[in-house]
Amino acid sequence: MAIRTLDVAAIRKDFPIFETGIAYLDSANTSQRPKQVTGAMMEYFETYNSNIHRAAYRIAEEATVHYEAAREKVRAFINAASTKEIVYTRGTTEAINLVAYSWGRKHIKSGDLIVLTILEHHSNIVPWQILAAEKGAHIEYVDIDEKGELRQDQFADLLRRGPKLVAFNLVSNAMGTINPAREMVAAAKKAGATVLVDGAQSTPHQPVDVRALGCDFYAFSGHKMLGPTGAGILYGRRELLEAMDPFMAGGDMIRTVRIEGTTYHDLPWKFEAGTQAIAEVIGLGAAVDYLSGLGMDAVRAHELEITEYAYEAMSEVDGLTVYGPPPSRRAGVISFSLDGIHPHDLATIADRDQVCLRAGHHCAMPLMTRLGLAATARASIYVYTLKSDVDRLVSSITEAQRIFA
Amino acid sequence: MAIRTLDVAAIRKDFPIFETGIAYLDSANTSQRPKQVTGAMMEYFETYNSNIHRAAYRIAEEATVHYEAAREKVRAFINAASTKEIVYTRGTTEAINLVAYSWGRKHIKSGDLIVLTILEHHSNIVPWQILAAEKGAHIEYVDIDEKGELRQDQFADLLRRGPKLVAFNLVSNAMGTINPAREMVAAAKKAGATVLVDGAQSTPHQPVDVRALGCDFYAFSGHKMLGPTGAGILYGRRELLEAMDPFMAGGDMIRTVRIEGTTYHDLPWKFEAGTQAIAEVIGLGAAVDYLSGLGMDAVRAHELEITEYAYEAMSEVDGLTVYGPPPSRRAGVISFSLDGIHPHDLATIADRDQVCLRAGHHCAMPLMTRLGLAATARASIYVYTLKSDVDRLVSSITEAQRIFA
Amino acid sequence: MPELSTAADDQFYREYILDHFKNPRNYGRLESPDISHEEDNPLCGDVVGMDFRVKDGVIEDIRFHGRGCAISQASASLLTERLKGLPLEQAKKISKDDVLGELGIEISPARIKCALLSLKVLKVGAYGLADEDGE
Amino acid sequence: MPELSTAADDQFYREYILDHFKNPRNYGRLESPDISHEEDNPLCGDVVGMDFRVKDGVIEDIRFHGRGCAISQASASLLTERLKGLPLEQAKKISKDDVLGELGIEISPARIKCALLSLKVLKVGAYGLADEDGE
Ligand SMILES: Cc1ncc(COP(=O)(O)O)c(C=O)c1O
Ligand SMILES: Cc1ncc(COP(=O)(O)O)c(C=O)c1O
Repeated sequence: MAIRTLDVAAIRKDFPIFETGIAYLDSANTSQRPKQVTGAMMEYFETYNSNIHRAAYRIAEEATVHYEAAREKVRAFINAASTKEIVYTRGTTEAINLVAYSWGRKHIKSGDLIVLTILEHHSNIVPWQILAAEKGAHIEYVDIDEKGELRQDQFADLLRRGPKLVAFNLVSNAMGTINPAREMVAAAKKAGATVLVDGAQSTPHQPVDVRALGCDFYAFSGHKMLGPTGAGILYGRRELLEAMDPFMAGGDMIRTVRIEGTTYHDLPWKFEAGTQAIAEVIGLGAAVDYLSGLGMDAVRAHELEITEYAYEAMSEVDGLTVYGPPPSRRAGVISFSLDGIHPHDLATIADRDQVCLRAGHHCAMPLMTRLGLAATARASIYVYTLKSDVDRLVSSITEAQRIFA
Repeated sequence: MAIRTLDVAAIRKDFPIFETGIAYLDSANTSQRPKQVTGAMMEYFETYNSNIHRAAYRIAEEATVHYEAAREKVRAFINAASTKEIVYTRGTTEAINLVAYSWGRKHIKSGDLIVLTILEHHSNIVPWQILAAEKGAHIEYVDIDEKGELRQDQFADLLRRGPKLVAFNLVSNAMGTINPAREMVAAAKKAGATVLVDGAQSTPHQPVDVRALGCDFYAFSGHKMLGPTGAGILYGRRELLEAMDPFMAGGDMIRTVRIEGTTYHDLPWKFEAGTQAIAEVIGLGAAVDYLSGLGMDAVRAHELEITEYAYEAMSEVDGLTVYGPPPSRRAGVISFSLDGIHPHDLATIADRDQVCLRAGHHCAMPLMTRLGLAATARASIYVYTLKSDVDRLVSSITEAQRIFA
Repeated sequence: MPELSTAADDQFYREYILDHFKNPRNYGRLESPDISHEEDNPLCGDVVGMDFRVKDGVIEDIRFHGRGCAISQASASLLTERLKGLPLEQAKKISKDDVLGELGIEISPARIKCALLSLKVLKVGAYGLADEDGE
Repeated sequence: MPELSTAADDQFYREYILDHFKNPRNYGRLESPDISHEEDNPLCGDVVGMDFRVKDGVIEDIRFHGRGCAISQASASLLTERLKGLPLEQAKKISKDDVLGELGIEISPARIKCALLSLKVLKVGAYGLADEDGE
């Protein structure tokens, strides 16, 4: 099957923000959102705004239908077996915390081993640190090699010690490294571990098939994949979710509440307490439609093209160091530093040219410590990124070098 | 100071949904949202869409400024001492669960007493049931009298037993009862209890002053007060919040993350892990502006007028029973039943006339059990409610009685 | 707005549904039934129970009891009419669509559980099939 | 869009800020200082430390060291120039506005912490005032 190519000019027309003239190179942080997404939210607000699941009139049924339709869209998008396995959360962070509380508190015991990697985002570290401290478990981190790729030899060694949980990201937000997730999940499962994959940076940018991946949990955020803020997903294999206690409790996640005690609702609603982010979930559904319409293979192909272009252009800049693997093994994330120029100063200078660049530790302080850096600059791309956005970045870099010469 | 009166005709022009012709009588469930709120969200999406706190370019600073400005608006709206005491959550349910996890897990011990009331929403029952079961604490429920008001004699008795926690709603969503919260908080504090007030139904409908109220925690939802779904508030007194551990962990709530351990951010960000519901928080800020513009005294006065009108009109219907106290001591919520007609059938018939009515247990099953009911019908009102909406309800009721005669 | 099946049509409370609600057929209890089972829908409080007398694999007699909305009770009454005299083997084949079809009205998503409660009583009670997906 | 103070003005990297960054004044360490204190800004990794020699209540000598962005380092260099020879009592009165004013450029909210890091070192180090609200 031939991979379609993205019509980026047409895509950009769907994003009114580009009329402001920005070169937006911070999509790994949060993406922009097309009219189709905000339009779906506005349609809800203006024509069938109401609460779901609880009401007996037409617009509330309509809201419920749209809310649950989005779940089916997400299920299909990541090829989960059932919508019962798709739990709405605020984002990746809440999804991982849900697992840490509801699965972790039950299964992690004193002396247990949790295996993470040095590439993780804080959201896939701190919940486990807290859990480990509470339970007396301990954590080991798989290191990276000089190319910024996980040391599989070390991972294999750690698996031999029989970890209870293995958690890692499919794509690193700080370096863009695409990890060999399928092999890693298979090895971890074989070693008897429960496996959580942080899909915050993979789901927006490449085809994802959770069943092929074989993991137990998979977490991601809507706001990084053209959806609005406030809605994300925890995928969990049904047996595991069934056996877990609820995370939060309140309206909608119960079957019966009595003074004597309470029984819980079926999956997935058991994990959705209180009024949910209804408009945002509907917006996420529209984002999934939008991405499916483009085709995730085409999305990946476009990003690879821009990444290669950027990688090459930046390699030619004197005094510029790019971290991490070559374009073919990285997502559309380029972390770099400039000799003698602090990333914050670079970002400020780029900002003068309306180039939106991230500077900092990218919520990956252990990785920064490992690299001996306090911060890097990071350019990250998406479906709407043009080669000329990269050109603008390069000229901001040149300008910064002129100023700091 | 003379209380302004609401110009309801002008207000309704701000709510495009009313062009559909609905009589929306389910605002206690979720409110409608004015153009000012959705407009603020769209402005974010279309002109400065970006992540907060972490970025070094102009639109991200703008997003941060708006996000934090909403916090100040909320602080002023409920008269909290500091924005450090205003924590963003998804809504009331998450706010209460946050307290149950972060405060409750630390302070509730075996044998402790938790006092709730039979008027509570499931969101203010089930988190405590789970906590009590985990810790070996127990729960007592303050009963209601025949008028649907809390039995203060019984509350006083329970306070004598030295409860660790007292939690109750200022206004009941199921019956509309306005509880004498200030007196109850004072008595509970005097008895040494920590006090949580569920403000989901009070904050949208009357002036609220958390410092005058004197409670330790106060929770509410944006979506019930003209704000979007996905954003709500936990107010907590600073000393208590300072002493609490984080609830969720991840990006943005940390100061430093090291393999050896992690230090947390200052209040309120310690409790805001991961990418927040940025657009929704900005929308909530706009909702607070809108309500402040109307004046909460005027809002209450309007609702009282409509409630009195409805109460009178419905009292004249044969075979109709209204539950709860008279209009002066209730918020704009009327729970009722009709002889021989199930609330669901009534709601379905009302729906044919585009009258949006709630039917069910209103997430207050213990109260329903106490009243010996499986369900009631409920009409609830807000700033945009017209007397003619009430008239339409009454004629739907008459129609239902004709059909079921 | 997408088209939804909706309750907002004039056919909803058709005469014969109201008739089954007001004058339920086979209402009451059987003495020492062969099978007796009750289910409820906690969300709206509907309750339906059925008593069966079975002989040679045939439902010889049946009664239902319960309380709740017109849809749940009329649907139970209609179902008992169909079941009486039916071999259990054939009763097993009654589907959701059969029940909804017999009601002859569009049932909105929120009311589907009401309409199918009696079928659940039959499935779980009469031949122990947990209706695993709820509706 | 509301008006924000913004970094996006041409004055941002003024010559003398760049000069202080590239040729920091009073850079280095003092031997056996009377006061020595270091602070960092974990979010961006900026570090500033200062050594003070104090005699009769006057800052007789001062050195700073550190690493980080131009704003944080230039601001530290500028501050040492002002502090040298100043009575401690007067140093106490130096305010945020003084420091920002001396930089002479509009500092965007995200960079305020960089600009004020050296002031924090002074406050916490030289007279133990925890800058309680951070910023
Ligand atoms: C009194 C009361 N408490 C709590 C809640 C729960 O609020 P939410 O569903 O927004 O979390 C509600 C509303 O449903 C309520 O009315
Ligand atoms: C790899 C990774 N994991 C987790 C997160 C946290 O996602 P969120 O902030 O949406 O919860 C992010 C993004 O910030 C990320 O890049």
